[in-house]
This record gives sequence, C-alpha cells and structure tokens, in this order.
Amino acid sequence: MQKITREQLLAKASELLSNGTVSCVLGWGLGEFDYDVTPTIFKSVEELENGFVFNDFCGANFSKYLVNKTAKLEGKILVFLKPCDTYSFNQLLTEHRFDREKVYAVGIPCEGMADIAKVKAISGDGIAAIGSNGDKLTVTTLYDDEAIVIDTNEVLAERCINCKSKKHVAYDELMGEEGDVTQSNRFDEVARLEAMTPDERFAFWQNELSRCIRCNACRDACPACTCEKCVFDNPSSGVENKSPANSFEEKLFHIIRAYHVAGRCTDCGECSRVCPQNIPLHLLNRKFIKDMNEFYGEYQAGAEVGSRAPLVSYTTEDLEPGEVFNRGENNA
Amino acid sequence: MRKCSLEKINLLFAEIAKNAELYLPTQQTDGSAAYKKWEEGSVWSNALNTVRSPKDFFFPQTENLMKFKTEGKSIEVVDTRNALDDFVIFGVRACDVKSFDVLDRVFLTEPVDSFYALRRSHGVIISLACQRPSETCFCKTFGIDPAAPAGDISAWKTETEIFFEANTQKGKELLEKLSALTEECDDTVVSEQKEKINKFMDKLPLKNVTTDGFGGGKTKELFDLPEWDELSQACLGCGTCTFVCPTCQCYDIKDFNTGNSVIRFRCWDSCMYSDFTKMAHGNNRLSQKERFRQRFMHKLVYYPENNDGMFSCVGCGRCLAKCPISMNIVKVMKKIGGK
Amino acid sequence: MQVNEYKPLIVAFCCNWCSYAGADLAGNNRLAYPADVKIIRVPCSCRVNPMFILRAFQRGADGVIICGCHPGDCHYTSGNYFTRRRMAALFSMLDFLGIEKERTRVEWVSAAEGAKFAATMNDFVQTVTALGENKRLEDLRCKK
Amino acid sequence: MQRVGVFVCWCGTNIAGTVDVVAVAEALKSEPGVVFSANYQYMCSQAGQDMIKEAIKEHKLTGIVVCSCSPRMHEATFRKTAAAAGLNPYMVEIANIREQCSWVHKDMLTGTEKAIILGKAAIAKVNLNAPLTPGESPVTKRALVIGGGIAGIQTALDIADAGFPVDIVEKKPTIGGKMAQLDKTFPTLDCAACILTPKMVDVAQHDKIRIFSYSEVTEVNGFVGNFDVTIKKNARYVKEDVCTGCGACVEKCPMKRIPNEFNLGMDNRPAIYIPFAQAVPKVATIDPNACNMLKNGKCGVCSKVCAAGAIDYTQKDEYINEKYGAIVVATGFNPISMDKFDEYAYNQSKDVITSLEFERLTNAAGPSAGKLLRPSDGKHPHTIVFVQCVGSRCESCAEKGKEYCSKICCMYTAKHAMLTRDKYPDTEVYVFYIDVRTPGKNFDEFYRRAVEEYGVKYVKGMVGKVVPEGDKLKVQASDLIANKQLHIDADLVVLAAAIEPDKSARPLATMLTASMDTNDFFTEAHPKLRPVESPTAGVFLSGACQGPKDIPETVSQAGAAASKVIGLLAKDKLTGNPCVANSNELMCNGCSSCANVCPYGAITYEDKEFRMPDRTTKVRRVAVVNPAVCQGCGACTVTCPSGAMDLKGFANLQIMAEVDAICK
Repeated sequence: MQKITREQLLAKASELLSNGTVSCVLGWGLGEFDYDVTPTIFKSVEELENGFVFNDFCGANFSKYLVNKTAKLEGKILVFLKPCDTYSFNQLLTEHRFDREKVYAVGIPCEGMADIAKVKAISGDGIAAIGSNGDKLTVTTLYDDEAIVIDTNEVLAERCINCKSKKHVAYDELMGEEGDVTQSNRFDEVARLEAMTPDERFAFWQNELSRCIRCNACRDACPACTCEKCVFDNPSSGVENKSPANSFEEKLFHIIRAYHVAGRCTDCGECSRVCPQNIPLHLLNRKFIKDMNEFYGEYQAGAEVGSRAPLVSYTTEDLEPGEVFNRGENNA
Repeated sequence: MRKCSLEKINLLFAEIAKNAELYLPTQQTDGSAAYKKWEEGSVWSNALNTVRSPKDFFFPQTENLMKFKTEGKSIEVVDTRNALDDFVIFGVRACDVKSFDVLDRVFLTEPVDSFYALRRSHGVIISLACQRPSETCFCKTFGIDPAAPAGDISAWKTETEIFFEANTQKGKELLEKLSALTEECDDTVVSEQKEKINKFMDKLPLKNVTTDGFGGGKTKELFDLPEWDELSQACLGCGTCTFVCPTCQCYDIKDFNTGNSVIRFRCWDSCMYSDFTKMAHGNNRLSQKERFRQRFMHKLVYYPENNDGMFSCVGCGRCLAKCPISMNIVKVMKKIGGK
Repeated sequence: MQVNEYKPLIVAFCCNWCSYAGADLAGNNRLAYPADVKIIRVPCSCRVNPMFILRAFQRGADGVIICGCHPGDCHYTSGNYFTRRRMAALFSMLDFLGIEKERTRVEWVSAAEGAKFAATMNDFVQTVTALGENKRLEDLRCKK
Repeated sequence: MQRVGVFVCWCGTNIAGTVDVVAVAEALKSEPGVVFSANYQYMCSQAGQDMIKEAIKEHKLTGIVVCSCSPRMHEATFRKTAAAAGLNPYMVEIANIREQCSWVHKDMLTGTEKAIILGKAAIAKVNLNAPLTPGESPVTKRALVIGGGIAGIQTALDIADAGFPVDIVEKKPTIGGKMAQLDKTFPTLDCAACILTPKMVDVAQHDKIRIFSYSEVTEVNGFVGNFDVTIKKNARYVKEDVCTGCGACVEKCPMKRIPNEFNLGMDNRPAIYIPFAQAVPKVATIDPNACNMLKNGKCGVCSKVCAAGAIDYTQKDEYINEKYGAIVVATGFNPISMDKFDEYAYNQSKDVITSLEFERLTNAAGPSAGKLLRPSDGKHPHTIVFVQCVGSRCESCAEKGKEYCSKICCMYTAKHAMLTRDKYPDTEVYVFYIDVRTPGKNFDEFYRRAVEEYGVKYVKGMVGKVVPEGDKLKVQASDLIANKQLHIDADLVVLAAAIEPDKSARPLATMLTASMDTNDFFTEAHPKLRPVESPTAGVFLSGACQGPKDIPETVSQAGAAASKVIGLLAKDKLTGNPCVANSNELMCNGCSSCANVCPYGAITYEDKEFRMPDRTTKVRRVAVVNPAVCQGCGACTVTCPSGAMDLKGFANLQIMAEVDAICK
C-alpha cells in the first residue's frame, strides 16, 4: 500500500498545471484492469481527473520518456519519480540526454510495487478487481465469490523486495517523507549463482536465455539504453541481428547489452519487469555492479550527476583480469 | 466422441509420440507455460495458455531459406530444407486454433509459401476447450467459441477425464491410433461443460469489446484520427506484442555470413521496429505513431479488407498481459471504435 | 603427426607498440610457439571491443588472448588501464555465464619480452588444448 | 569492391625456408577482391617495389597486401611504394609472415597454412580500407608559458632565443617564483638571487618575451598549433608602463602592517608594495584588500607622492586574448600546509618553522637581514632540530600528507644544517630522517660534508612530538639505530614540509584537458620517452608541476620543454596521423563516455540540429573529434555503446573481418 495517494498526486499535478509551472504531466494512466497502468501524458486537469491513477502497480520508470518527450516541449513537463526512478533521472542527466530545465520533477515516496504475476500465482487467473486496504490487497476473481486477501509484501516485485534506496537523489519538489538508502540483499542471488559450478551456471543461463524472443522490450524499456541507434539494429555495425537464431545470438545480445550499460545501469529493474519471458535479466546487470563495487569500490550509477563510472575510469593499482576468478574462490 | 481417463494421459502421450513428435504446454522454470517436445516425465502445464503462441510450429521465429556456399570466388546455392516428420500439437486453445486460419490466408494463398505449407501439412492440431478464461480473454469479440475449439481433434478436459472429437481426416486417423487407450462415449459431459463455459463468458470484463466500426473500407475514417497520438505516446517500440501475437506474420529476410557460406534466413519482424519495411529510399513509416497505427489498422482494417472480413486478431489476450506499458488492441478498439 | 589431433584456434590481439613488437622479437629470436596462434594488430589493447572477443568465439576460436603494454607503459598513457578494467568485467561476466574462464586471458608483454610472448602463447595454447573445443560460445552455423 | 594485389615475399630463405611462398600466392589468388597475386625474393628491394608499382598500374589495383616481414619493419616502405604508384598509402596492409610465422614455426606445412590465413586476414581488412589523408593544420608561432618561476623563465628564454615570441603568465606581481625566496642553493652553495636575478633581467629585456605578471589564464580553447587563450590581467592599480619602481609610494603608504607574503608572513609590507628589490617587472602593486583608498575612498597618499603619476585607483581587470602554437605549464609547487601536523606544534609556537621560512630567515634580504634569530624573541637559537619528511612518504597518513617523496628536502636540509654550523659553530644541529636520499651529482659528497666536516647530528628516526615549554621546544624523538628515545630541548624546530603542486594546477589542467595524477602533478605523455610533454598535444611540462624537482633538474627539464616547443613552432604546418577516431554524429548520443576515456582531450561536444526520420528536426549533443589532437588509441571506440565512434584504419568492421578471416 502506498503512503501517498492518488488524490494527493492528482492535487499536486492539478495545481502545477493550473498555475502554469508545467504544461503537461507524465503520470500513470488508467487501464482496463486495476493492474495495467499506462504511462500517459496529461495536458489538462480534466484529463487528469478522468485518467490519472496511482496504485501498487505503477512500476514503470518514467525517466527514459524524458529523452524524447522534452525534445520539442513548450514549457515544462511534470514527472513523478519514485526513489529508484531518480537514479535513472540523474544518470540520464549525466549523459546529457535531456534538458533539466524542461522538467519539473516531483519525488514521491514508494512502498514497493506489486508484481501482477505474483498476485496471479496466489489468486489464480481471471482477476476482476484489485483493491488496496492498508498493507493488504483484496483480489476479486471471476471464479470466486469471495475476495482473496493478500499481504502486499508477499507480492512485491523482486526489485522492490531488494529495494536499494528509498531516498530520492533528484527532484524539484518532494512529496511525503524522504527515506534512506536501504541495506538491500540485492546481490544475494548473484552470489548464489557465483557459488555454483561453471557447469551449473551455464545450465542456468542456457535455460533462462533460451526463452528470449528478442522482442527488445528489455532494451527499449531500459533507461540506460537510449542510443540513437542500437548496434543490434544497425546493419553497418557488423553485429546487427533481429532474432535469437541460436544460443550464441541469445548470449551475445544479453552479454553485450549488459556490458554496454555496465557502470551506467542504476539497477532500476525495468528489464526484468518488462521481459515477457520472465528472464532474470537484472542479474546480469547486478553481476557487473557487484563486481565493479568489489573491484573498484562502491559506485552507484545515478547517485550524483556527473559522476564517473568505473569503466571510464581507472587507477594504476587495479586488479588484473586474471585475478577476478581467484577472488571468488577465496571468498568461498 | 471418445474419452480417456486423465490417469492414463501419459500413456496417451506416449502413444502419440510413437508416431509423431508431440508438443504440449509444459511448465517452465519461471512458472509460465511453453510448448515443449513431450518426453517421458514431461508435465502438462495447467496454465490457460502459453506465453509464446503456437505459430512457431508453422512459422518459426527464424527459418533458414537457403545457403550460398562460397569457395574462393565460386558460389553454390544449397537448398537447406530438411525432410519433416509429422508432429502433433496438443492443447491448443480455440483462439490459437483460429490464428492458424489467419496465417493460412497469408501463407497458403498464391503464391504459396512452401516452407509454411510443408510444416502445416505435417502438423496435427489437438485443441482444448477453455474452462477458466482469463480477464484478458476476448475471443468472443471475433466470434470464437472457447468451448468448441476447432483443430484436427477437439478436446475437453474435466477433473478426471479428457474427451476427444475428431474434426478432420487427419484427426480421425490419429484418434483411431489411440483407440486402445480411449473409449467411445456420448457428449453429455462435454455439452455440460460447453454450457458452463458459455455462461461464464458473460462474466468476462472484456465481453463488450466489439469490432463495430472496424473492418474493410474503414481506412479513410480511422487513419487520421487524432486518438492515435495519444494511444501511441507511451509505446516503447519494442516487439513484444508482435512476437507473442499468434497472428502477426511479418518477417524479414536476412543473410548471415558464416565465413564459409551465406545463410539466407527469415525471421520475425515487427511493425513496431523503426527499420520495418525499410527500403532503399528510406522508411515509409517514420514515427512510432505511424508504426503503432499500422499494427492495429492491419489487424482491424487492412486484413479484413483483403480477407472477407476476417480480423487478424483472435482475442487471446497475450499482448494485454505482456506489453511493458500496457497499451494494447483492446484499448485501441475501445478508444476509436465507433468513431 | 596425428591426423585427428585437436588443434585449438587462438586469436591474439596485440597492441602495436609493445606486444606486437614483443611477438616480432620472439620471431627474431626464433622462439617457437604453436601456429594455432593468429595475431591481430591493434593500435592499443584498449581498441579491443568485447564484441571482437565474442565474435572470435562465434566464428570458431577456442581461446582469445589480449596482449598490451605493461600497466604504466602504455604508448597512449592510459589505454591499457581501461583494457584492464573492461576485460576484468567482461571475463567475470563470461565466467558468470558458465563459460570456461581459461579461454580468455590478458597478458602484458613489452617489446623486450619476446621470450615472455612465446612462453605465454605456449602456455595459453596448452591450457586451451586441455579444455578442448569451445562449445559454450559456439555458433553452429559457423562450423565447417 | 576493391581490386586487391597480393605480393608474397620470400625474404630470401627467411620466409621461403618454412613457408611455401608459391602456394601462398596461389591460394590467396582466389580470395574475394584479389585480382593479382605474385611472389618475389625480396619485395622490399628496388626490383620488388618496382614490381608492386607496375602491378598497381597495370591491374588498376585499389589495395595491396604484402605478405612479408613485420609491418613495424617495412609498412612505411610499402606505403611509400604505393604512393609512388598513385595509390593511397593507407590502402596497404601487411601480413606478417616472417616474425610471426616463418621464424616461429619449423614445419613447412604448418607455416604455409598459417601464412595463407594471415594473408586472408590482411585481404579481408584491405577490402574494407578506405583512402586516408592526414589532416593539416597551421601553427601559430608563439608560445605561452604559464608560471614565471625558474622553470618558466628558463623555458621562455630558450624559446625566445630560438626566435619565437613567448608570453609568460605569472599570477604574482613578479616573476622569480620560489627560487627568488631561497638563500643559497645546494650543492654548490651559490646564492640563489645571484644566479636567478640576471635571468629575470634577461627575460624583462628580451624583445621576444612579454610578461603578464599579476595575471592568470582563464580560458583555453583550440588545440596543438592553434590554442586560443584568454589571460586575465588583474588590476594592480598602478600603470605598469608608467611606474618607475622608485619605491616612494611604498615608503609613504600609511597601511604598513600587511603580512608580507614574500617573507612568508614573518614581517610586514605596506598596502602598496614591490615584492622584493629585484622584482621583474619592478612596478608597485596595490593590495586591494588592504588599501584604504580602494576600500573606503580615503587616503590617496601614493597617488600624491608618485612623481610619474602611475597610480590609477580606477584600473579594472583586463582580459587579453591571444593565439599560441604551444603551451608550457610551469606552475611549480608549494609546501603543504602544516595545519594538520599538530604533533610538531607548528601553530602553537612561532619557533617551529618550515624550511622555506628558514630560507627567508637566513636570507640577507629576509626579515632578519640574514641573521638566524628565533622568530619569537629574536634570540640566537643554540639547538636546532630539523625534521625530515613532514608530510612526505606518508603512506599511512595520506589524509594529511603525501605518499610520495618530495625529493628536495634531504638536500636543502643538509644545506641548512651545514650553513648553520658554518655561521654559528656554537649551535647544535640535529636532523631526524627516515632515509637520506642523495642521488645527484655531488649530492652525497655534500651531505657527507655536512656530517663529517660540519658535525651535523643526523639521527635516523622520527620526531614524535614537539611541545613548547617556556622558551624551549621539547622534542621527543626516537633514534632507531641506537634504539632509544631522545628528548631534546630545542630553540628552533625546522620542518621539511612536503611539497605539492600549486593549487592553480588542477583548474588549469581542466582547461588544457591535460591529465593529472592523483596528487595533481601533471602526467607526462610517456614516463620515460616523453617526459616533458603532456599527453595533450601541444602542452608541455616544465619544472615541479610534473613532479618534485630541484633547480638543476628543473632547468634541464625547462630546456627540454623549450626544445620540444621550438621543434613544434619551427613547423609551418602540422601533419596528423590519419588513423584517428571519428564520430558518426547520426548515431552519437552525446553521452560523454568517449571524452572521459580520451587521454588527449581530443573530443568535444557540439549541439547540432538533425533532421529526424519523421521529418522533424531535433537539436542533439554530439561528439566531435579533433583529428589534430587524436593519437588514434581507440579507447573511445570501445566505450561508445552505439558504435558511433570508430577508428580510421582500425575500424570495427575491419577488425571483425580479420577475426572472421582467421576463424573461418
């Protein structure tokens, strides 16, 4: 259950729209069901009142939209940013991807978003309505007369269970209370895989990546993937490819994509959220983050604008590539 | 009509697999279902449907068309088509069965796509009625009865038994081969189930989605509607909707240079991609809005215009469930239908 | 010579200023190493894109080695420092995916280290030969 | 499609001994693009080169592959050959079948097989080669020297003597730098002023040198040969060209109690001042923070007494734009602050001083007119303790000191100790040290004289604590050799403070896109082979801005930097290496990753308007590579996720084609 309500956000958006601070609002739009929320640009208070929604399914990270939506904008755009979104926001600013002057960022608190797949795993398919009551979700299905009550903590998205920060690192205005950077266990799953034998790891990833359908949703939703032209779409790059023709292509795409965002990925988790095949793609990004934290010192992409990522930096004392393996064995 | 106890279902699968490769929805590690080749120990998934549609069986995501072998400066063209064995797809839902009709009209009309035709001729489809449709289901909108799926054999599952009815010659032949494991029965149970399902259909939230306002001849009316801007504004341009769609049939043909040869293959393409149908002069759809509009205009206007009013959507609901930004054909139909 | 003896294919990226010169010196001194090693000259080890490494594996390489100037001696002052970080990250990721870590290596070989170049290549070929064919990053389409 | 010619060299038996050259030439004949293939005994010979030239003409070759020795050997030769036949020299690729094939493989079959593969790789690459032309840029024949200490002075004089105009920018009112503050110099003990001031006069009188004193560099644009620099000349409220340096104003100024920087605050100066008698330029400067006239509009004494009428209270800061072909950084050093070294009681007692303060105390022109007197009571000190490595070699105390050795302290302390014992034999002198480092000409002899002839007590060990007590300084120290604690009642403690780069260096480095190490010393282009050049082309390093240095070393480096500048300015045009990075601006995101890894500062960003695919226009930030500055390492190409950045001559597609050819 979110501490901030739709009404509060609606009032704030309406106020900023009415007093001319912003010319439009990037927010969550009402869907067909209570869980399918679409990022929407609202241009009037009326539109907001009819379509603006805020609930436990507003996971989408809006930062990336700013790249395109601010390009030709008259006035400012209001964007609501959850703590994790602010990291992407800063990272995009670091990379000069949008004009900060065109954005009015409102930081909003987040108690973690729910994963509809986890809800359905409990309630079953055929959801009629999802209500929210305290820290419970009440799910009515087409098949049961009685609503099923679920503890929100049970259905939190993986990225929210392992939330890295409740603190906003960028905003013009903050609503609600500011939180702290959290002590998350987000690297535990990476560590679990690291502890496996290479054969087990290979089998694990072979199975996961074999489901890839190369829909590019991970890339297209990723706030770090804002290339004007992705190498995988560019016939003159020499590596363009449109389909996961075999297991090599699957690996190539995901290794290179993770490598390209290494040091730039804020670990927002959008890649895994949008993957239609539920491939735990965030683990690849987290592997890079974990490694670089261990090799070169703690670094959180997006924590501050203008920071220098580990891969575009160096010290004369860095460890040798051959040493990365011994390290793990010593740890274990 | 014949029936088989669910206790014997694995024997039945084994029997089918004796003569043909059998594919059925099995549970994957992430909990979702996917068609996998049946082998001893395979577990039939309880999920309503697979994430990937069964169109792969006839129109795989990548398919080699031919190969050019290079040796020095000489080139030899090699036909890469292999002989294909018969295969059976088990548990195909009514919507997906219907999707084969949509694909057939594209690939089997002249000029016939021989790759598709070959696969189609070898496949036997055993469909399965839906007992628990999801909130995302809207097959009824396209006149599909989930209680009476088509296919070579239709099947209905109860708590204890599974019922089969052959619809085609291929289906009859297969069912005959399974006679030792099945027994003849009347359609009482099935009729009851059909009735129950049909009754249930009225409870579905999308039951009122209608094709009114769409269909052939509507291009001029719909093409320039201002609503397209709003509908497409959040679209990421990924290919999820097209790749999970059972009826999307666009493909690209590409060459892969292996170093020793060039493999010419086709692979699914998506009208959502910026290089879709890119030609020497450039691209004919330049903005994401145009690409977005193309997808829905194709499904709801252009396709029916060329195919006697048949829509190229079957209401399976996959795109509703999988779109990263939850924009989908239902929202489009509701927004611009009847304009 | 056995006919079916397994011969690995090794791609070695060598920086122009140190390691390529080191390889030349190995030649000048007639220090033998297996012909399985094929050298590609790059201006600096920092020119080596992870894509090239994966490409080599895709096309049938069994091992890829990157050789550059010793840290601190880069002709371009900092190139190999970036190489060191990039390859550390990449190698660790490949290992994470269960790909044999012995197939990739970075070695610093100066222009004076002809003997080290030959010894490194002998050792690397031996290591990769022991591993056998690259199966985990192969692309079957590229097999002969 | 290229028309490729392949030329396989035998190199006598060097190649032909283990490689079947005829078979190689034959095998490569059928490779894509190849229209001609031949073999010859010595391709590099005149006859071999003629063969290549003829083939280029006869077969209209657009690219050639020479299978021969290492490109490091004869690439240049064959490029010239190609150019002579009208083919772009960068359409030549070498397959190294000698050093990397015939010489390391014994077996003919193996050698031949590998030679064919190497040939194929070279053919695959040349098929993707494009003609390259090195860029040319003009050279502005003027140098800028930033910093007017001995390093800057020497560099400027050497450049100017070669006939090129030089400007010196010095932030203080006079040039001279640290050396002007020194008393005597080791190991010869000649007086610093005696050897420095004539050079300062030379600078002042040199018709090729302009001095911008009391000035600083505020903006640098451009690149090697073409720097565009803005110099801010701070208002000194005295007309430089009118002031005669007579000193009447200094004498009459009523504001006399301003701490004198030149004497490190050990005495006072007036609000209008000339730092020292031999200052260059010898003109007065008004300290705006001290002058009553400038602060409150009351006074005006200096103006009244100035016979020349040089005082101008309305003077404003002036900005000067000038173009330079080369920039020399000579920003020097400073002793680090002693604030964090409480254990030595520097801030508690006036009698704990730094070595530079000691220099002023013993300098005839210093606050005590050269008499060694305690700052606190003006008494003659009888026991002096010198503490070495204060803040140097501080591995465990990096937060207050420096990890590196400051290099000059051992020698100047030996000098101080020796001079003290020489002038005041009744003084007891202790030197506490970690090591005594004397690796210079006559350095160790000098140090030994201090110990052996002058009886300076060198103690290996560190001072733990200095406690002021009455008029004494209680020094607690350890003697590591005797392995005992020492307690010395000292009258004066002299700290050999570590030296660090001047604070102005960091912002300057940013302006110059010159790289620095973690200690803010400028990085050299190559630590051994290019020690006076910065990695940024056209930027040179002189003196302690590159690392701690003594005077002779500084002067020799200054001369070396000057010779590099002269070499550059002597050219009319700069010809670049054509194998440079280039950014495809249609694909560039402007994310700055490439600039972050460029060691040369060759990449800048521009906002450009683009026609988007949907026929709209959009302004985007894109990277632009300056080909005159880029050295072609390729670091940027790998950091660029979209592949917008590529390297000419070693393009992504070319390297991948080589990989493909090798692996097929």
